[in-house]
Amino acid sequence: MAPFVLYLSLALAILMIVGAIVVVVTKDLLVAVIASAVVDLVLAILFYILQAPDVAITQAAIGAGLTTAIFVVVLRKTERFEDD
Amino acid sequence: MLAIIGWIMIYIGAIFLFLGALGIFRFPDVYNRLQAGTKCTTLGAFSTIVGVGLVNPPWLPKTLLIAFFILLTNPISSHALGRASYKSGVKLWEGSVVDKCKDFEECHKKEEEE
Amino acid sequence: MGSRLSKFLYTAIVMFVLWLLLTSTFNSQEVIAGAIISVLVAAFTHERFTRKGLANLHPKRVVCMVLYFFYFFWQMVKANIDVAWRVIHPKMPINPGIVHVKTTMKSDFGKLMVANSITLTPGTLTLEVLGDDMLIHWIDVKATDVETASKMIPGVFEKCLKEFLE
Amino acid sequence: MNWIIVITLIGLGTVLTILRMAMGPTPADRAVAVDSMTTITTALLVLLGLFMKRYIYLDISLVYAALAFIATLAIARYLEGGV
Repeated sequence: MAPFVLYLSLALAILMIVGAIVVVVTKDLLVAVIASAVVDLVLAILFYILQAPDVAITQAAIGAGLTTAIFVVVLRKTERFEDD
Repeated sequence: MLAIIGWIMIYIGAIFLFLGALGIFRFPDVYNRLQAGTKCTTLGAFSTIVGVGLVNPPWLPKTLLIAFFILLTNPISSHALGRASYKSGVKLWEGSVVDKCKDFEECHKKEEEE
Repeated sequence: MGSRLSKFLYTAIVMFVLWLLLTSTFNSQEVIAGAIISVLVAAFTHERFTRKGLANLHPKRVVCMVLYFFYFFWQMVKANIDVAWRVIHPKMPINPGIVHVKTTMKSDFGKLMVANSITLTPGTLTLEVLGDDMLIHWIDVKATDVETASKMIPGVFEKCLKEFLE
Repeated sequence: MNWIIVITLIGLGTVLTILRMAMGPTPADRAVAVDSMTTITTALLVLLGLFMKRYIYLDISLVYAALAFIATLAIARYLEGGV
């Protein structure tokens, strides 16, 4: 069973890297917020697999729900598109 | 016996979750993707979670609670996303038959900014 | 509209059942703490939480609710098989469009239930609710005029929901 | 064997939604992908909780199911024009 969990963690890490690349590359900051929500989501699963339930619960509550909402409010007060 | 039913439900749920994700990948516009994403993932998650509860019966009350939350929150978020994407001006797929939303003022009106 | 006492009792009962589901144990200390906390919460929030009070727990209404839930679940399974078939078909036989239907429900809660049920059942998704009008995205449009579409989409649910909501 | 098939199916679903998130043409597409991915992830967490046989893991899924749709609602409100 152990190698199976190892492969699952590797796949999740690769997905996290894909999300992080989207965050860095895009010019539309709303897309960056959405992609950072995905990174938080996958990070919570990784904490969960590494057997740290308390950290995972905090990551799920703060990262998935609250951070995105705060970022969106900030985006409303400032500019949405990043200029070159 | 209960464990076998639970495993069958987990299999059905996993297949539906996969098909929902495939629908999100294949369908041509936002609204059709929303259809596949809402329906298939709701039933898939419901079936998987209740199946876990049946495999391990002491967990059944809490799994039922999680499934109930999913059943309650998923249609609301999909409705909000559909309305928001219509108001933000996402076009329908060109093969669409009819668009009655054009006749209503409220469908296009955005909220006033401060 | 129910009296204050029945509202208070209804809120306390709902909160206590929720507590039991969340802790999922019958240890006496947990149960006593749950009873105290649910009475406290009910004392502060019963005005806003419910409008009808204990009338919601009338046996006839509960039976109707359970029957509706099973009917709704069966519809949901059919909807899923339908959408899954459209997904795995290589040509994707979809025929989408937005149609306009009218609902006959009066209360806000009834409209919410109808809209949620429509969202989870065969190929339909509620986009907008404006008073009595509902705009619905349909993945396989069969009728475009208002009367036929109203009969086909929310008609069946409304018949069931009217039994116990109004 | 059961575990490998089921978790591979759900993992493939997650990969497909993340691909749609990475290449979706409009922000609405990406938001739809994230919304579905939240639901798929909740199911995956419950399943992994059964795999590791620890009751506390169900609480994480509960928090997830109750809170993660706030993010979707915030994004939808932004697209509509208000917050």
